[in-house]
Amino acid sequence: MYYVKIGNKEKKIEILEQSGTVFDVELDGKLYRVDFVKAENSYSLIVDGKSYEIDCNIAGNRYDIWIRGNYFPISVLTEAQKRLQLSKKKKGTGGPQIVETEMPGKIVSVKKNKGDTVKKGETVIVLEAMKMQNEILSPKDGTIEEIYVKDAQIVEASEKLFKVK
Amino acid sequence: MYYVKIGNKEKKIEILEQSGTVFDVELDGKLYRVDFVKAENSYSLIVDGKSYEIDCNIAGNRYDIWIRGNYFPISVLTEAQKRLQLSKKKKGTGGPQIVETEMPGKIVSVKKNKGDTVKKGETVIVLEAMKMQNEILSPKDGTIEEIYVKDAQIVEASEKLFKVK
Amino acid sequence: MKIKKILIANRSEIAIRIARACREMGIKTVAVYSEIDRNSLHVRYMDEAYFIGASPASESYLRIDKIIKLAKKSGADAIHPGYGFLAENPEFVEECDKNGIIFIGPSRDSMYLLGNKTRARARMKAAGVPIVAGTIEPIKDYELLENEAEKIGYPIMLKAAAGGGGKGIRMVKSQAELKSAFDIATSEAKAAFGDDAVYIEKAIINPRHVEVQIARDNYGNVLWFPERECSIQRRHQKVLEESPSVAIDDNLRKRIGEAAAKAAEAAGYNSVGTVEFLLDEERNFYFLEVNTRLQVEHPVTEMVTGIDLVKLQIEIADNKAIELNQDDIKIQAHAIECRIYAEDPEKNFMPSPGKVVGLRTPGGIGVRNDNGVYEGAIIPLFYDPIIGKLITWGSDREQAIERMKRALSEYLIKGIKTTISFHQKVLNDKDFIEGNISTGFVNRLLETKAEPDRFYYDIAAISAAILSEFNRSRIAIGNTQSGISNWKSLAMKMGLR
Amino acid sequence: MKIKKILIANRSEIAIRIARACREMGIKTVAVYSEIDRNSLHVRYMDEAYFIGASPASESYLRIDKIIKLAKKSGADAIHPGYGFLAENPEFVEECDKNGIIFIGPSRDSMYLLGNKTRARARMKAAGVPIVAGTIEPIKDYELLENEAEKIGYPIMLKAAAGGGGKGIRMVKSQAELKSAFDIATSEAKAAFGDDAVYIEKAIINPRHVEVQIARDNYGNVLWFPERECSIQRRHQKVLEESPSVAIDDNLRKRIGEAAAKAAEAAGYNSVGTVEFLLDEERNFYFLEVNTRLQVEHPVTEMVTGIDLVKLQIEIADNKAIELNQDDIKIQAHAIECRIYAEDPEKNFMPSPGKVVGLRTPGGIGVRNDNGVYEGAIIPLFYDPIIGKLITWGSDREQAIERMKRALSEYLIKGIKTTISFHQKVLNDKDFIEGNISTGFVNRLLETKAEPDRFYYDIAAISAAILSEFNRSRIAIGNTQSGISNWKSLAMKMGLR
Repeated sequence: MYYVKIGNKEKKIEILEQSGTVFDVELDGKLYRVDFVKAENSYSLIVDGKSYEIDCNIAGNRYDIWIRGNYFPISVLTEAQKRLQLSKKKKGTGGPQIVETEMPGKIVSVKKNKGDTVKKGETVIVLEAMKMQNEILSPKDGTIEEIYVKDAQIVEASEKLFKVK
Repeated sequence: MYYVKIGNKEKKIEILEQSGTVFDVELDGKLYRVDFVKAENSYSLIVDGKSYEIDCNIAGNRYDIWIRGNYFPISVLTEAQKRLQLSKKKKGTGGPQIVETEMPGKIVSVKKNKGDTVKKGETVIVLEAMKMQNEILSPKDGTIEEIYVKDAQIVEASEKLFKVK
Repeated sequence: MKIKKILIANRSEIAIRIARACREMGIKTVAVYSEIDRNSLHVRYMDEAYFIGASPASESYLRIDKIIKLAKKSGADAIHPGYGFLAENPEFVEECDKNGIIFIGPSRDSMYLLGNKTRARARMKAAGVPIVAGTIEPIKDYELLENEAEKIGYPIMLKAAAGGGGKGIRMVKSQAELKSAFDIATSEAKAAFGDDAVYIEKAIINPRHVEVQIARDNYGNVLWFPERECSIQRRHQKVLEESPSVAIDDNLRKRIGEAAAKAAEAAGYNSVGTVEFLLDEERNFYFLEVNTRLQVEHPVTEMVTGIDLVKLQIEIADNKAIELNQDDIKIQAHAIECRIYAEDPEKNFMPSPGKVVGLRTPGGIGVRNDNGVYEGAIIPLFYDPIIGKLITWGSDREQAIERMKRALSEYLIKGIKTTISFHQKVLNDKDFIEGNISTGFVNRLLETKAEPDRFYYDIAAISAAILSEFNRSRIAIGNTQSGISNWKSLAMKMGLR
Repeated sequence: MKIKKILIANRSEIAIRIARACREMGIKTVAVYSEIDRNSLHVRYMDEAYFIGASPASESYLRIDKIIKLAKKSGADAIHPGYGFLAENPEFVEECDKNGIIFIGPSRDSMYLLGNKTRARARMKAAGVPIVAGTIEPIKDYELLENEAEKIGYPIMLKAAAGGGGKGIRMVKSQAELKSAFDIATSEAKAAFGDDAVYIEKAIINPRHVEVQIARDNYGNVLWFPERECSIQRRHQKVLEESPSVAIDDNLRKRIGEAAAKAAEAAGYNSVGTVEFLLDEERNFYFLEVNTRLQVEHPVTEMVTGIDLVKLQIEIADNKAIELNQDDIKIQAHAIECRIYAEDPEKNFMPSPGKVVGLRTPGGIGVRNDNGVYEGAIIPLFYDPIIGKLITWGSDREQAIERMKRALSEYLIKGIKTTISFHQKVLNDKDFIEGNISTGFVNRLLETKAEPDRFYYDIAAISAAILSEFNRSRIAIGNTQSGISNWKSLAMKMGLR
């Protein structure tokens, strides 16, 4: 069983059977027979005579899927991962949170210091890439516990920026 | 030292030094400083300010190189391989020779049987691919020692077809 | 529009070409595929896809029964045959008619008439369209043939009455060659077309192959388009086409165009199609045959007129009247098409099936790509070796040529051999550049062994040596993450730092 | 031709665009590249390539001294600046002049005049070209500004006198907003252009941004081209352009075209360039500024006129007289351009640098690709996020739109995010299809949250689950050659059997 999320909607998908390139899949109580094959950069699906070519970028649990120029950012969790996520959620967001870069870039300015109090939505760091400046905000009210970067530093995607508690 | 053959011409190439992406290469007594970098499907060379993009298919000692839509089939031998080739040549072509397919296809007809005598250039097998028939000829006068395929068989590239002695 | 869904009974680039027109017109598409074609581009491109049989065409793309059945199952209103396979098979048209499915092409009767060369010659002669001197009736008897040949005078062309696509054609230079040519031609014709009748035409010396695209609807409205020059042929198969022809001026263009329109009328033709002519050295033109389908070279006409011929073809099949007038068809400069075949020009154009492991298509101003493959596609050995068409447009012929050379220089297809390098040779040939071409051009070109380009020669050799060094050291140090891969990770790093 | 070798002082798609024209013209090309760009397409494409400095533009593509030095070293006769970087820097033109290198663009004086917005406005007013009501002289004093704003009436546009490319522009709706807007605008202008002077124009409500491509040679011959509609903008940056504009008829086309030609004359302009206008709701047009360079959207004009603007630009720089007459410039139907940016439209168009791990470009009839990347290319974070332009041509606007939707549906860029899906939204929008657009269109579109397409929704979800299953079982069985790879070898097998 997989928990698949597009936008705010979550769906449960079960892969019932596989035989060669053909998968029997259950989604929202509906059965699909999917012929699923791959080439270098993309996949071909035939579902009940309908044909789809999809492209996918995979990073962790994140599946970015394109179909005919339309884009679907999807996250997929297994049952175990889903349980873990639920138990985390129960604990709430009271714990410290580490904010990472979503894209590579150059740190233009670090607006806060270790120990500063911040409000949710307040700018902590300004990051520049491709001649555009992007403000990295605090995800919650709290105190800056750690700043991992400094002015003019070049960062890659998914690098830690700061921790807020 | 490499022995590089394009068409009927053979050249000796020595790679004198490598530093990062830069190679010092000697060809026909002339020195070249080559900045050589790779991306997915192709290579970029900068030689003394001149820029070339090349594409290469490698199969064994065979390097098929394309430069701006021009095609250069090249074979490369190391010194050891060259010596081996020379000693083979000295022995002459008296020994048995195995003829292989150059392309995949379907055997349309086998014209000779084991034990038949053949002349150089005589058709031994007819192979069909992409609606075109191709005659596979005997490379020399001799006797068919072995036929490895039969009518209507589908063969892949570099499969043995027959041996002639 | 009555047609809302079309089954495309074809594969590769022509199936994609048709599906593109459908997607732009809001028409749904249905693909059929053989076993080997499950992962081919046409299956991926269309809205629906159905398995049709084993890989050999006789078990899949030529199976009229299966195709009709799938058209009905999928609810397709019409079938487009593309070219090749069932495109010129009157029986297929008949089956479509019987099953209430629109066949996107001419009526069965018109196709039947034009499918037989002698029948077509007789009809054209009656209609006043000039034909090559020769016999009108099909011949099966050698004595009769010899008499006719004597009357016409050697050299003659001996052709299969039921032929097409350049098959079953041979030139006979004297009576001494006639008997053996007759024997071979009749047996070939029997094998290929199930009909051993032949006919003869006077051979034209250094002819140009020139053809006229026409369109005629169910209401008798007819259009002719500026001619295509198709003299660059190998084994009677076109390899490079252009429009217009350097040999034809406005006056002749109008005359040959109107003759083509007349031919279409005489045959009761009701689709897009092509009337082929030979042009002799004195600029006389002679009817050769009608191709009752879309042709590989149709894009050059689209490029110089701006008209989408596939769209027009579908509209005519949908019983629409042609809205354009003859005056709307104007030549806008010049276009050239190069057919990209999976063949090895270094080895007598041996087929080169396999996997496309890398693909980079040309781009920029005036360049059109009509591909049937993608990176990762398999080129099977079962079908025609054409994998794409490259078309350029220029404000004059010189610009179209320079642009084609530029586009070919950008084209990168890895994993299989293609005719790209051969096209470069054609485009750099002095006779071609000056327009001195006839159907014998390619043979002449192939005889002139060109020196490998010195400019790139050393670079190719050095590259091979360096790549060899990499392969060798990888083996030596037993590490698949050697030099080249390190550069890759370095490059990645560079990209992000 | 005096120009035999050109140094192209730029990168990415515009460098390739120019190099393509050169290759077709038989002109040799010289690339310059920064550290990060060693493996970029422009280096691979050109005949020569020289390292120019570290990755930041200020250390490479903006270094006039290094570029001039390399031009001399390589023996280049001319430099083409592309757009961006040094394209509108009069100092660069001066250095070229001093060193006897032809600058492919207008004269230094003409560029200097037009580079300053207030200077340009004054000149145009004197020449009788309509300008937007507002101040002519640059303003540095707040009191003066307030008085002028009062006279003109709110809302007003506050702009940097030295500005360009949409920078340093803000709308002020009432006097209450003026002071803070003034403070920000002057400090921004100072930082961006080294000049804190501003000026004001009366804000036009729901304006269209319409521009006219012009060409003028050293002999005073001038041509104007059919207008481009560029109202589809985000943050004052164009994202999608078309030609012609639905808002302009033949009469207005001629009037606005002639006004643009007059503007070129008034500025002593001697290259290809673009005169930008605003069009109000009553179809009055007002001079905005002149872009003294090639523009990103130049291909739509090439598609509807058949004229190669880069070739024309090089010929004018080579001191050739324009051979075309105004009557030769005719609109052939309709063209649209979509700019492909490496940005994530799902995340407020955040830049998306990285590596292009897969690339499949659209093809077929009426489609032009102007790419600056290839499979394996790195999109660095140092430069503009534009990675390509996709242009379609259609016999009318509807066909151009349908073709663009079709082409975008074929486009596959893997490894980075792009604006392709955003363009699909624009092209499917009712207002866009009906031509009801103004410069506020994109903001309006972004506010309407579209539902994800139900048709593909389930398929995307199922695909993700199946791919997840593969990844999971690969880990579980500790085998990198799991399912998918087996299929691959199966497919290989199928291809050859």
